[in-house]
Amino acid sequence: MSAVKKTIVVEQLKRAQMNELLVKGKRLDGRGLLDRRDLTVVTNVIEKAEGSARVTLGNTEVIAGVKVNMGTPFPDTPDKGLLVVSAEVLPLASPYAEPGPPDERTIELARVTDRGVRESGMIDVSKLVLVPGKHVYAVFVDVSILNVDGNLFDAVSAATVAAILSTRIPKYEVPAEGGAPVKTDQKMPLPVQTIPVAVTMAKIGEHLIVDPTSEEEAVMDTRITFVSDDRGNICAGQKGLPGSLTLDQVIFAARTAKLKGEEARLILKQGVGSV
Amino acid sequence: MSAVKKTIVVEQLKRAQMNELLVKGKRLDGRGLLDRRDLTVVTNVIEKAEGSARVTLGNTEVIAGVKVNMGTPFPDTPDKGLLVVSAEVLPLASPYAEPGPPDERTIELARVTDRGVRESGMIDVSKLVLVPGKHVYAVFVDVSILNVDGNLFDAVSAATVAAILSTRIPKYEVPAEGGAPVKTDQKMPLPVQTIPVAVTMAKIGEHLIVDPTSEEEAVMDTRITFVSDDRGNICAGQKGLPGSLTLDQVIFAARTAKLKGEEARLILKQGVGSV
Amino acid sequence: MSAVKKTIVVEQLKRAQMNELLVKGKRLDGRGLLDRRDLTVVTNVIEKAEGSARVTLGNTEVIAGVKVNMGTPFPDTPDKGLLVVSAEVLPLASPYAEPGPPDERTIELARVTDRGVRESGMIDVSKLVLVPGKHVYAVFVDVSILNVDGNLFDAVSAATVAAILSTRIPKYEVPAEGGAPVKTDQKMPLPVQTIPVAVTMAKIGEHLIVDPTSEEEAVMDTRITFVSDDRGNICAGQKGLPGSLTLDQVIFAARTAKLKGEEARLILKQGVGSV
Amino acid sequence: MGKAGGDSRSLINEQGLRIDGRKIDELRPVKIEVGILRNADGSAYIEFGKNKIMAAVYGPKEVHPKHSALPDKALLRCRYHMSPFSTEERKNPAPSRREIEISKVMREALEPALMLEDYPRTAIDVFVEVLQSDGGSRCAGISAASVALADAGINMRDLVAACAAGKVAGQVVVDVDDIEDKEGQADLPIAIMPSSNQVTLLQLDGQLNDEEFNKAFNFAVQGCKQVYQLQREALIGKYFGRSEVPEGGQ
Amino acid sequence: MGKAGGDSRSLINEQGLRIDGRKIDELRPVKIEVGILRNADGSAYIEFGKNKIMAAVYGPKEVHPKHSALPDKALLRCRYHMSPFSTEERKNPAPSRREIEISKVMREALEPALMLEDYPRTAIDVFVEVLQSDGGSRCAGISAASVALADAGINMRDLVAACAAGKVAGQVVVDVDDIEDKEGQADLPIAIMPSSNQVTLLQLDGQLNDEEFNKAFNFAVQGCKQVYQLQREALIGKYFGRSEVPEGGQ
Amino acid sequence: MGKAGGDSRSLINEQGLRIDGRKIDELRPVKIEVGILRNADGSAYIEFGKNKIMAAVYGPKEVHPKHSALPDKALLRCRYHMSPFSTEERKNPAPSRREIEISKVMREALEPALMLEDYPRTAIDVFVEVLQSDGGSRCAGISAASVALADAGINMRDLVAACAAGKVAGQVVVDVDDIEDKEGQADLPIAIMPSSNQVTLLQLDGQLNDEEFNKAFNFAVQGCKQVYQLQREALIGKYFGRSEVPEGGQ
Repeated sequence: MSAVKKTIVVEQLKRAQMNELLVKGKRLDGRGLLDRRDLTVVTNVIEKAEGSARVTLGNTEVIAGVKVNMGTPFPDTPDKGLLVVSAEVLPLASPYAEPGPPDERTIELARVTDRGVRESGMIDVSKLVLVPGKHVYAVFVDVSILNVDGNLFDAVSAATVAAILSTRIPKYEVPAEGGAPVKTDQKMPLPVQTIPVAVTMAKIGEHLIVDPTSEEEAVMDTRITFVSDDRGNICAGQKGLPGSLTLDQVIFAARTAKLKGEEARLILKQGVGSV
Repeated sequence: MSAVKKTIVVEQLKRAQMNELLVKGKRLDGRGLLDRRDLTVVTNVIEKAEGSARVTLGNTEVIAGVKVNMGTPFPDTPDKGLLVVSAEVLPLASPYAEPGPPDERTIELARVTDRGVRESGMIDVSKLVLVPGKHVYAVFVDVSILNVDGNLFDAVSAATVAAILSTRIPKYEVPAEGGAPVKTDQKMPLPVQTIPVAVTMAKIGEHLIVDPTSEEEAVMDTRITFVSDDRGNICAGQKGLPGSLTLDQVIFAARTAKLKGEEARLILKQGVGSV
Repeated sequence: MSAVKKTIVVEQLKRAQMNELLVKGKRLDGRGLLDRRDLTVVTNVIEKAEGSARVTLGNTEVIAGVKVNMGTPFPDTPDKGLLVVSAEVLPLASPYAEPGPPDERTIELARVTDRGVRESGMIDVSKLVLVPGKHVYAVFVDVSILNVDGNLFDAVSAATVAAILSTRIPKYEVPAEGGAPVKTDQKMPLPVQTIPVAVTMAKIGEHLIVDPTSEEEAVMDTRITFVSDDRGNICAGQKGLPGSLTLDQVIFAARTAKLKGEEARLILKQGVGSV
Repeated sequence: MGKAGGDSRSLINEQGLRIDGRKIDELRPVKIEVGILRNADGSAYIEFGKNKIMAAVYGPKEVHPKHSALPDKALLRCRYHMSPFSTEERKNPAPSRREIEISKVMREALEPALMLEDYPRTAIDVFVEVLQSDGGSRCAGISAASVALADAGINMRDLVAACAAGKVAGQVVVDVDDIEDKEGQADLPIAIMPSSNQVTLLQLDGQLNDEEFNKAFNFAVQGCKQVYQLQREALIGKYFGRSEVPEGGQ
Repeated sequence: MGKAGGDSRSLINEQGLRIDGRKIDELRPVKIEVGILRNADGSAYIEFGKNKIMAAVYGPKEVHPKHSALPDKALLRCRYHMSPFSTEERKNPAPSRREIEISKVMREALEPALMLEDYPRTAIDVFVEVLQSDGGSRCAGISAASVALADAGINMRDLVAACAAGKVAGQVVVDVDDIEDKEGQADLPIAIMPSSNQVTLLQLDGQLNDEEFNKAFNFAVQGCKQVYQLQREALIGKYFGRSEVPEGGQ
Repeated sequence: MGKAGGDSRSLINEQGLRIDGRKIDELRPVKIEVGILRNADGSAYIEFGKNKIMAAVYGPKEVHPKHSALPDKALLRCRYHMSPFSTEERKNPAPSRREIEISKVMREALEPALMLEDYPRTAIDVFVEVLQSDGGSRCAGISAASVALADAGINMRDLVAACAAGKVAGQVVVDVDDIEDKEGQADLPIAIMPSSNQVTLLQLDGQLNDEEFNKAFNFAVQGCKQVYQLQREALIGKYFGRSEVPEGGQ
C-alpha cells in the first residue's frame, strides 16, 4: 500500500472517529461543539511598534504589530486615511510553512481580516486625514503567525483588533504656512468606533464546530467565518475550502458567530485594558 | 518506440504530406499558397475601454482594448505622447498556453506589433502632448489572445490597429493658471496618419505560404513578417524561428506583404466603419 | 561507486596532496603561502562610463564601470551623496555560473566590496551634495565578473577601487534661481580620501594562504577577508563559508591583510596612473 | 462598500426603482452562450449586466509536475483574471491579491459539484477571463465556469449558480451592480447547487443586521435559482437546439 | 556606522558610562528561554537589550527536491528575517539583500558546531525571526539559534555564542546597541565555539587600527563567553529545572 | 528611429560622407579576437565601432533539468545581455523585454548554421555580453557568437555574419551607428550564412519603399560578407597564426 493511500485510509479512520464523538456532542479535546479554546491577549509587546499584541488561541499563537506613516490617499478617496492588513505564516510556525511570498491561503486570511476591520468601520478613516487628497495617516498592521494549531482566522483577527486598540500614534500637525505635516511629541489613539470579532466554524460531516484545531481542520469539509461588530451587525463573511453548507447551516453560523463573538470581545477588551 | 520518437516520425510524415500538396500549389484547408483566411473585425466590443476590437483570422481569435491616461513623457522625448503595446496569450486560448508573465514568444509578438504601429507613424504622438516634458497622453493597447490557430502576428496586429482606429479619448485641457490637465466631457479620436498591416508568411520546404494555421506552423522551417503602411512603405519586419530564407525569398516576402496588406487594410477599414 | 561518492573521494585526495605541499610552504602553482598572483589593472576601458577598470588577478578577470546620475538622498542622510556597488558573475565567466538575479554568494561579494569602499570613507560623500535633502550625486559601481579562477573578493574590490579612481563625473550646477541642478561641460574626479584594499585568505587545514585559486577554494575550510585603508586602519572584514578560525589566526589574518594590502595599493595606483 | 459616507439615498427612487430601472428583486439582463472557444474542451460566455466574461475548461488532462497529481481524484485548478482593459483605470495584468483570493474561492465553489473522483491523477483547469467588469463579476464568472465544465463533459452532481444580494440605500436588493457596490452598504455574493440547496460560495462585505442578513441571503438564493434556469437553457439550447442529445456526464 | 560625522562624544560620559548606563565592557541585559514554540523540533527566544528574537529548528527531515540532498551530511538551511514591525520604519516583508547576507553568514557560523555528518541525506532548517530589532540582532539571533538546535537534539560539538564589540566615541566597547551602531565608528560582530575558542563568524564595519582591532576582538570574545554561560543556564534550566536529564545529542 | 522629426540632413555632408567620415557603403572599424576567456569552451571579443562585446560558448554539456533535453539534437540556449555601464544612462541589470527578444532572434539566427543533430541530448549555451553598446550591437553580438561557436569546436555548416543597413538623411547606408540609428529613418539588421546566401536574421524598424528596401537589403548582405572575411581572418589568425591546424568540426 503506497504512502499516499495509507494517508487516505488514516484520514478516513480519523474522520469516522471524530464523527462518532461529534454525534455525542463531544470533541477530541473534550470541548463542546460550540466551545472556543482559551484565548489570551497581551498588548504592547513590541515597544518599537505604535501598537502590538500577542494572542494565543489554544496552541495557535500570533503576534501583530502596527506601524503608522504619513501617506498619500487613493485618488478616489481623498478624504480617507489608509489601512493595510498583511499576514505571514512564519516558517517557524509549522513543519508545513515555507518561506516566500504569501500563498493563496495566507492572502485569503489577510484579506478577510482586513475586511472585518474595514467593513465594520472599526477605524474612522475619515479622521486620519491631515490635508485632504495629499496627506493622510497610513496604518499598517502586520500579523506574523508564530505557531499553527488551527483557526488562524480568529487568532489573526483578534491580534489585529487588539493591536489596533493598543495603538498610540504620533500626532502630526500641518504648519500654518502649509506644506508637509510635521510630527509632534504628542500621541493619540486611533479613532476606534467598534470592536469587530471573527468567529470561525468548521463543518465535519453534518456538524458545525466553533474554533477548530489543526487536527479538526485536517478532516473538515468546509469552513465558514463571520465577523460581527458590537452594534449587532454582521460585517464580513467568508466560506472557505471545497465542501458546502445547507441554507440553514449558513443562518445558524451567522447567529452563532454573533453570540460567540460577544464572549471573545470581552476577553479582547480585558486584554487591552490589562496593559 | 518512445513517445518522443513517435512524435518526430509523425511530424516527418506530416511535413511530407504538406510538401506534396504545396508542390501542387495547395494547402490542407484548400487555400492557395498566398491566400489569407477569412478576417473579421468588430470594434467597440468593450464599452469601458476607450477603444476595442475583436478580430478573427480563421479560428484564431483575439481582442484588443485601448486605455488612455495622463502620463509623463520620457526625458529624451518631452514632446511625444506615450504608446505601449502589450499582449497575452490567455490560458483559455490553447492547451499549451500557461498562466504567468509573458514568455519570449509573446514578448516578441508584442514588440513586433508595437514596432509596426510605432515605425509606421500610425499615431502622430507629437499631437498627444499637453504640456511638453510634463503632461502627455499615454495610450495603452492590451491584446488578449482568445483562441490560437496560427498566425498570431497578423491577428494581433489587426486587432491593435482596429482598436486604435475605434478609439475615442477624453479631451484634457490645461487650466489657464497652469497645473495638471483636467479631463473634459469632450471626446476625440487618436491622431491617426496611416493604417499599418502585418502580413506573415511561413516557409515550409522551399515554399512561402501566407497566413499559416497552427497545423502549418507545427512543421514550418521559419517565419517572416512584414508590416506595410498605406503609402507604399515597409515599416517593420521580423524573421522568427530557426531556419533561413534565400535572398530572393526575402525580396518576394516583402513584395507579397505589401500586396496582401492592401486587401487586409480594406477589411480593417470596413470593420471599423461598420460599427 | 556513485558519481557523488567519487567526487568526495577525489576531493579528499586533492586536499591531502595540497596539505602535503602546504606543510612545505608551497602551493600547486609554485607560490608561497602569502604570495598574491599577478595583479593587472587597466582603467578607462569603457569610454561611455564615467569610470571603468579591467582587472586580472591570475586567471580571474573582472570589469567595473561607474555611472553617475543626479539622485535624491536618503531621508536620514540628507547631506550625503549616494553610492551603490553591485556585482554579477556573468554566465560566461564559469561553467557553474547561471543567468538570473544574484545569489547569496554574489550578494555577499557585492556587500563586502561596498562596505570596504563605504567604511574606509574612500569617497567623501558629503562633497557629493548639491542641494541638501534634494539633489545629490548618485554613484553606481557595477562589477561584472568575466572569468572565475578564485578570490573574486579581491579582484572585485580592486576593480571597484580602480574604476572609482579613474572616474570623471560631469559637474552639475544649481541655477541661481533655484530648481534642479544643470549638467555642465566641466568634469571633476570623485572626492577620494583613501584607497582601500581587500586581502582574502583561505584556510586549508591549519594553513592560511593569500589569494586562493578556484582549485584551492574547492578544498578550503573557510575564508577571511580584511580591507585596510592607507592610514593604517582595518575598515571591513568578513569571514565566509562554514569552518572556523582560531583567535590567533584572526589576528594574523588582519595583520597580513594590512601588509599585503600595501603591495596591491601600489599596483592599483600605478594602474590608474598608467592610463 | 461605501457605508461610511456616500449620498446613497438616490440609488433607489420614490417608486422603489433602482438607478438602472430595476426592481429590488430583479436581476440585470443575462446572456449565456455555450461552446464559444474552439480549442477549449468546454467553454462559455456570459454577459451579466455590463460584465463580459469568458470561461474555458481544459481537461481532464495529464498533470505536470507529476508529483502534484492526486491519487484519488482530479486536481482542480482555477484562474480568475481581469483583462487590463476591463476596468475604469487600466489594470496591471499581473494577478492582484484580489484575483488570487477570488480564484481560490471560485475553485472551492465549483469543486463540490464536480465528480472529481471519476478522474484520478488528472488535472482540470478552469480559466475565467473578465473582458469587461461590472459589479458581481465573481458570481457571473462562477456561473459561466460551471456551464463550461458541463460543456467539457465533466461528470457533475449539479450546476453551480451564483448571484449576490446587498444593501443599497438602506434596502436589501438582489444582484448589486458596480455603482450600487461602490455606494451601497453591503454585498453578499453566494453560489449554490440549486438541486440540493447547498451553498458553495459565501462572502460578505459590509454591515447587515440579523433581519437584513436573512433577507439578503434569501434574495441571493432566489437570484441563483434564476441564473440556474438561464444556465440550463443555454446548455439545452446548444445541445438540443442542434438536435443532439447530450450524454449524461462525459 | 557614522564615522564621518555625528557628535559621538556624548555616547560615553565623563564617568566612562555609556548612554544606557553600561560600562564599556558590560553586556546589555540578556534573557533566554528554551522550547517556546509547540510545533518546532527545537526553539528558543532571546531578549538582548531591546532585541526580541525567536529561533526555531525543524529537522532532521526529508529534503525536497531530493537531488539537493547531500550524500554525506545534513543540508543546513537558515533564514534570518525581520518582522515588518520590528524596526523604526516599517520594513518591507520581502527579504532584503542585508537579510540574505546575514542568513548566509549565520548558517556558516552555526555549521562548524553541528555534527551534520550524523544525518546524511536530510535537511535541518533554522528560522530566526527578529520581532524587535536593536543593535546586534545577528549575534543575538545566532545565539538563540544555537540554543534552539540544542533543544532540537541535534548532535553538536559545542554551542555557538555570538557578541559584537565596537568603537564608540573613540573607545572600544563590548556589545554595541542601536544608537552606538548608528553613531559609532566601528562594529565587529563575531561568533565563537567557546570550548575550543574557534571563531565561526566575523564581520567588521568601520575603522579600527591594530591596537583597537586587537582590543575589540578580545572584548567580543569575552562577550561571547558571557553569552555562552547564559545559553548553558537556559538549557540546564529547561532540562534539569524540570528534573529531566538531557541525553547527549539526540 | 526618429523618422518623424529630427534634423537628420546633417548626418551626411555635401561630400556624401557620414558624421564619422565614412562613405555610405563603408563599415565602421571592426576588430575580432578569438579565445579570450579561459573558462569558456569557446569565446570571442568584438569591437564594432564603439561596440565592445564578449561572446562565450559552454557545451555541448549535460542538460538540467533532464526532461528539457531534446532526443535528436542539442538544445541551443542564448543570452544577450547589456552591462549596466554599457549605455549612456545606467541600465538596470535585469533582462529587459528588448534583451529577451534579441536573445531569441539571436539564437534563431545562429541555429541554422550549427549541426546540432551531432549532439543529441546535450545543451549548448551562448552568452553575449555587451560591455559597451553602439548601434548594431545585436549584429556584432551574432558575429562574435558565431566565432565563439567555431572556437568551441561545434560542428558548423557555415559561419553566421551579421550587419545592418539603414536609411539616414534620405539615403541608404550600410552599418548604422548609434547616432544614425536614433536620428535616422530605418534600420535593417540581417544575418546570413555567407557560403549559401541564406538569411538567418532579419528585422526592420522604420520606413523603406520598395527600391530603398532592395538597396538596403543588398547593402546589408554586402556588409555581412565583409564581416565574414574578418571572422575568418580572426579564426585563421588564432589557429594558423600559432601554427596549429584546426581540425574540421570538433
